[in-house]
Amino acid sequence: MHTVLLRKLLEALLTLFFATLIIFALIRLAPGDPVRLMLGHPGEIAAQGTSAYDEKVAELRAELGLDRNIAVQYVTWLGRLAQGDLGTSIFTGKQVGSEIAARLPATVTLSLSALLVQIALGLIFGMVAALRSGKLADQLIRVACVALASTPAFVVGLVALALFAVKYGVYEISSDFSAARLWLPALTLGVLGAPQLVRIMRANLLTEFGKIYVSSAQSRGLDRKRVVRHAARNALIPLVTMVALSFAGLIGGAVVIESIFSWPGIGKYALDSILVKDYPVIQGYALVAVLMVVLIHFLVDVVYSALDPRIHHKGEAGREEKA
Amino acid sequence: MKRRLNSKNPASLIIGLVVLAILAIAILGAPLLAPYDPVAQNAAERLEKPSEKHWLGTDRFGRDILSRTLHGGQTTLLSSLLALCAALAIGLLVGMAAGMFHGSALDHILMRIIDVLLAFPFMVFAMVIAGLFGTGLVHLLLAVVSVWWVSFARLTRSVVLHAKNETSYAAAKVLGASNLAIMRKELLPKAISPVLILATFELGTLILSIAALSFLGLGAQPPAPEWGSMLADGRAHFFQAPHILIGPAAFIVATVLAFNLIGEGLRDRLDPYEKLEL
Amino acid sequence: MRKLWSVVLLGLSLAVAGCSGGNSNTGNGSPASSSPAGSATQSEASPSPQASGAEPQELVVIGQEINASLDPVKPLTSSYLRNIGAGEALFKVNAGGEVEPSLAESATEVDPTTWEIKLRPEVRFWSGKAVNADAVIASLERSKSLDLQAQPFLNDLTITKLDDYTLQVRTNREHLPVPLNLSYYQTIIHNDEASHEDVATMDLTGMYKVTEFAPKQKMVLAINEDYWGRKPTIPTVVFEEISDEQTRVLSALSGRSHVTLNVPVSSLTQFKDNKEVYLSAAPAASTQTIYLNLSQPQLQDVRVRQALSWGADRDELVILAAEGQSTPVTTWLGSNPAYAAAKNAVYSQFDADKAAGLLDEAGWLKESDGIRYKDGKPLTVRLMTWGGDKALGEALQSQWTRIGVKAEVQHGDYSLIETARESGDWDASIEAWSTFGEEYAVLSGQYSSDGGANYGGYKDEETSRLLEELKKAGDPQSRHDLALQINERVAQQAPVISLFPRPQVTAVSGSLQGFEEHFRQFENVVNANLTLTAQ
Amino acid sequence: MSSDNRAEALEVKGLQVAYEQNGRRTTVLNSLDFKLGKGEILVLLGESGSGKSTIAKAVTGMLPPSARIGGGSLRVGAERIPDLGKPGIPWERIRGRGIAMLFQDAQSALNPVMKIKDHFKESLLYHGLASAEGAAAISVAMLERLNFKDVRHILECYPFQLSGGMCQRICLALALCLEPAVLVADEPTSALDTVSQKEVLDLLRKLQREMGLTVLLITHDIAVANAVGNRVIVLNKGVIEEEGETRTVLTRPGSAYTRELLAARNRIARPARGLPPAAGKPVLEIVRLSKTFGGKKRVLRQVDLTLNEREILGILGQSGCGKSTLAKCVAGLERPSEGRILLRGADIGHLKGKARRETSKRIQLVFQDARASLNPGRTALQLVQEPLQYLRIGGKEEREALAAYYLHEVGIADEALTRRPPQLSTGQCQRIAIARALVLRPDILICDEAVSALDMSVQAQILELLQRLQRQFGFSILMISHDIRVLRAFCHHIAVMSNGSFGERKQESGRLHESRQPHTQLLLKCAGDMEDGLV
Repeated sequence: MHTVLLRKLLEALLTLFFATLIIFALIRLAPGDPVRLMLGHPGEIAAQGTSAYDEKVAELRAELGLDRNIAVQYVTWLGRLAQGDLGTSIFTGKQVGSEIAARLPATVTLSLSALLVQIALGLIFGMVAALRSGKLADQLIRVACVALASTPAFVVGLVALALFAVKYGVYEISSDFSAARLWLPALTLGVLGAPQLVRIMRANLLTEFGKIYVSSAQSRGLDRKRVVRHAARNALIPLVTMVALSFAGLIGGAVVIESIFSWPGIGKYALDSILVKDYPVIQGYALVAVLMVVLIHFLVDVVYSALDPRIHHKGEAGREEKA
Repeated sequence: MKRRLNSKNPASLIIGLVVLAILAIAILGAPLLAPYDPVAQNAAERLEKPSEKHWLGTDRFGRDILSRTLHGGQTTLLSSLLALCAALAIGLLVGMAAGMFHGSALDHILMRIIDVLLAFPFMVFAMVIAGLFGTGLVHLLLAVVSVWWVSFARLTRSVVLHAKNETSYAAAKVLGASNLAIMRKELLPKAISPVLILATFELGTLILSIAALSFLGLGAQPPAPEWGSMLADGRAHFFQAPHILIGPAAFIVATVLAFNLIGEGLRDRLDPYEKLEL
Repeated sequence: MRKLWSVVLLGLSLAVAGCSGGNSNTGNGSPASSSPAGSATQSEASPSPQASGAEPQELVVIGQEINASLDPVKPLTSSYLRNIGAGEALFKVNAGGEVEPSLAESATEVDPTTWEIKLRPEVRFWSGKAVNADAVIASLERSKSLDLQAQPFLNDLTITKLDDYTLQVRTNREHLPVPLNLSYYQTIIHNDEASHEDVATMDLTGMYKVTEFAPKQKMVLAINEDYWGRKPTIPTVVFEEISDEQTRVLSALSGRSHVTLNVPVSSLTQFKDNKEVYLSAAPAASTQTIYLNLSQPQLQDVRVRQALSWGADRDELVILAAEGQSTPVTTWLGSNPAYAAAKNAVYSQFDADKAAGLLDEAGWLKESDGIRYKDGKPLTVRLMTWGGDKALGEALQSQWTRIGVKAEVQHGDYSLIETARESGDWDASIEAWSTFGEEYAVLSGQYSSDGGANYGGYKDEETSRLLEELKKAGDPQSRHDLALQINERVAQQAPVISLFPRPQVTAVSGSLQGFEEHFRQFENVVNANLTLTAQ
Repeated sequence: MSSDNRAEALEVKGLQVAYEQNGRRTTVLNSLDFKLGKGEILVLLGESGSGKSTIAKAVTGMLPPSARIGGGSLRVGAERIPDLGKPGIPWERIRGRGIAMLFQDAQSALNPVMKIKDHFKESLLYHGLASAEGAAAISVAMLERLNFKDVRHILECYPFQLSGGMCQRICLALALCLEPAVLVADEPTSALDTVSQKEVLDLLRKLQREMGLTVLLITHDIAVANAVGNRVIVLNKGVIEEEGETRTVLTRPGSAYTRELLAARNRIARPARGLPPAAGKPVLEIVRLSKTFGGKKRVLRQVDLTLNEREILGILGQSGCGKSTLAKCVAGLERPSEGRILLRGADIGHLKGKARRETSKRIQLVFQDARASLNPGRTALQLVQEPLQYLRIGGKEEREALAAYYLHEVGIADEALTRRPPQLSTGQCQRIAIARALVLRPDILICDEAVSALDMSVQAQILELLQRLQRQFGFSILMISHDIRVLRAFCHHIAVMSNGSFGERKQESGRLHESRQPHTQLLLKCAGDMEDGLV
């Protein structure tokens, strides 16, 4: 078993290396120079004569090491990364590591709770759609899923806010990260992400219904609920990968919901830093995002083999087939 | 409990095609059907609710939303379908290659690239492409395609891994088929249908991502009507004039529903043996 | 199976309610309320979440952005510290536009190039350290060296200590308004020995001390007990960043925030029937201006530039792009209250025929497709916009197209505009600079040949000569006339086209008394006589 | 279930079933009546398409949604269902305690993610036949009764860890725990190899003796009917051809159809000899061939084998003994871990790419599931041309001519040339597969269980076809099968394989009984017992 773990670790490192290399080069290709953007912010009065301005820019660029060629910058960044230092933000001057650490819990809690909502909705409506497949309930759920999947996130978010914060006043609009403020963004994000899981759950269930062990369970005189449970257990397994994918998507994609509910997560922080080309922060964020995905893939393997004995016994080959 | 085998229900395919036909007629016939010029501004009739004169109301510049939705359809659907097909093609190719040479170095590298792209903040990609190549819809589609093929590749790879265990694959190999021939004749037909179904769902998300990126300057430049940017612009007046969104949103839902119904109907039609439903 | 169905119904109703809640009554002309569609958010006396029985102890201020650091020399940080009452400068500008002493006691102009400023002996930093001449000089020196944006105000001054509580300021220009220069937020007085990185170690003089800070998220302040001036009554202030426009509006409507800055003009109707919140809409002293690139061939002919200005229907632009929350301005200084007279000088009102005439005169003849050509090439203007100016760009594009210009809008991120300026590959872009301040500094920054905001490369002897004269001008009256002349000259040469002052709307809760409207919104939001009554 | 003193355990009257596939309705059963006495094993004997499994599904309410029940009444024990066509039949009450069911593919009849013990616990607890602890005891007792050795270990296993035979016996135990009045078994042993098949059938007879078990057994295999049936019903296209005591029906058949069935079977019994093998000239030599999967599972252990020109060599072994892996290695589908495969002296074991594809001209393989090896979307003519296209042999017309010729040789009628697999019978599919394999004029044709999925009559036709083609084209055949009868009747020599190796050298098929290998003797004994009583 440990050789598999070792290989997985190596793969993870390779992915991380790929990611940091691409992001490092890519953001420098993007237009706009962070220092000029920071200094040149249209303030009160345009300074007359730009000589002082250019000196300051050059001075700051040297200070931040942005004037050295990319390769050197990359190596120094990697070197510092090895000691766990993600560098300091050009804009706030704060340690990127601590900034991300301060904001990551908010995004993870939001994504996790949204994921729970997604799974709950996915299972319930997926089950109903499969059991009533072809009937009215199935078509209704299909139309609702398609409608939800084609509705912009900000529509659902703003309507939820208008309803619960203004009309009924049960939700407080602020920028705190607190349990009292978690339920609405989590519910919104969950409802937005649910259609994907409903569709998969329905398809998997219908496939399992066609299998012989379901008829065999039926032939043992078991009632409908137990027979469905037999099929559901098998239908859940491929769902795990889907759930992992949507969780990875949440980490990146929750930006819109985070900004609407002013949820102090990493999504909003990343979006701001991307707009002002705060290189260290973008690099730190991308690193963490990729790390999360790699972690999730690892968890999927663990959960997979726990859920499906065939993989546990057949090892890697089994999982590949089930992917 | 009735066990629903993969029996054919033509209903979903027919309904899907009918809805798509109506949409196509409405959109392609936009120059004739649209009551007003989609671009002409009219300050007097700003933000009017849906009425006799303007069935879907008017936007902040007093432009008729129904006309803009019809004309916008051409740009949105054409471009997003184009982007989707490009992503589909790349996804299929990469997926098949990765699946075909499963376990080889190529497979590992492709999977690592897929992992990286999955985790990648799409925003950065879009920004870079806007910066390097400039704003506009074509460049947005470039950004979309460069990231969107990943989900298709993943799905194709898993279909190929399944297909490799089947007799038809072994038969082709024994009969002396080259890898390329096997891909074309055995793997592609099996992968097409599940990927097509996934594509129908991705269409909705794709159009919405055009809306999400318009503040970066990607997507159709004003005044061209386009569903995505109409949604984004409608956001500012969301509470004052929600009707701005209803036009484009309804058309997007109808389009995605149509493609989804067709996808489901096709799957039953195309692969009677198809067990893998996604 | 019954149980399953009940769960399903709950789920479905939740999703449906979620989707339709906001626009439930989009039916045309709902009888009950006369207000337009968005009345779903018409809130009766909605209970504000912390309707605590006792006198509410917390003033909540919501901004589009708050500072990213605590160090006053970091960009924009000092403006937020100033408006929330944490930081103070030697002088301040009151709502009427006059300069008043703040930390300083008084300022007298001894001779055309020297001023004496008397300090208040009783003023202490939060740490208790005395705010004497040495401390003030050290603070201003630190700002000058580290904060690029403080330099326009401090470069012309050399400050020396006469005695512990009097400063002598020598200016390299005659009759420089030293108090005005020392009223800007960039000249905020801070203890230069303290480290301004952390809440505990930062050291300012304001009526509120910072107790909690999360960069670009939230700042909490408490009353500074030994404040030198009149102490405020509200014990704590919470200053939060909510970057999403609609969410800010909803936070005001929900009654949670007492002061909500940067309310978007497109959401004003939502406040119409709301009795608890009133709006203070004072156009800012900064003009939405189109900067033209004079090195582009088609824009070198002044008649073309003037035609573009005549062809812009500013009244329609105010309605379409600012929801009517501003008034047209045809010259740049027009948005400054002190120069309101120049509001519609030169281009008195929208005149499409005059524009057409000018273009014909300049050789750009209209062809069948409605676009003007000159020796084969169409008259194209690519207008680059960013942030919230997309609608303004779209309206202009439509208006200019009507007079035969092939106008395109390229909306994108600010960095795209910067890169285009560096490469010179741009025609026009929209920005808004402040028109308030010392005339020479403001006008030279815009129109002198090496002005920081002179993007289009405008060089005009007449304007430069007038600027030199303004530099040496002594009394305020001659400065005022010279400024007007420059303003008119520039409007006439049209290197830029001024449109209207940027709208600026603040939502203030009815439960807050003592809020002072100020033409510089981010100036002093918090003042000593603010009081909160229970909801 | 109160036992009923009357003789019948199950009675079906007037059963009428049809299937509806996109518009077309095909009737399968037309007013069928039969009775099943208590403690009796009744065999429903018929070829595929005779409607025998439709009966099994009809009496357990497991017909697919496309089935339409025209009518028919069912009485089992005390339950009486007047009309099977009407909805709302309480199947949950009938299934399990009334009628239990065994399926053909036992391994996939058990939930892959559930342990064996949980299967027992669930059924017993649900039907209230035992408490949680009691369930464990009952399952142990039942498994021991069904000849399981270390029952504790079996209960902890998952289905995929057990062989087909074991799974079928577990399903039987599961069914018997519920003390059903009737056990309906649909082709319970056709997926098993001879040893496991015999074991299951012996068990059924033992349970009939000891517990008075009543069984309705559906099969296409005359030997199975002979081995276990008290009474036999011969079914052909939904109509009962003959019914009676097993011995009389199978030895002195009344109806012509039964006689035809028996004749077809006997044709296989008589060894029809092909060309005498050219002694001493080997075409294929396998030298010390081994194969391990995933580093742990050793499937082939140092296998040695030679195949001569024009020789038909049979490889006999139980499922899982490695015979298919050997076939795959020779055909190039798997790469051997060690050892060499010599084709006329040249090693083809480790060829890659182009070279490996060239060997396709020399070695061809025909699969067990013929239909699955053919692309459903192509016509017979197109299918046979596939290998020619893959290897770019000849032009378009030449390929078509070749294809038509070989299709004709394998006995496909002209009008079937343009039909696609879904419109062809399994037998026809196998003929096309053989034509496709021969079109390249291979030296060796490998048949991997090529006939075991076919009906008895079709089996005989295909084997005779292969013999004729072998005589006509002179290629060698490597025939892989678990069915000793087929190999003995068809091959010159037989090599017996068990867990990855051949016990001894290949032997004359006629003198197999002289083998000293215990495994071979066991196989012979099982096959022999199934035969006694038959002519």
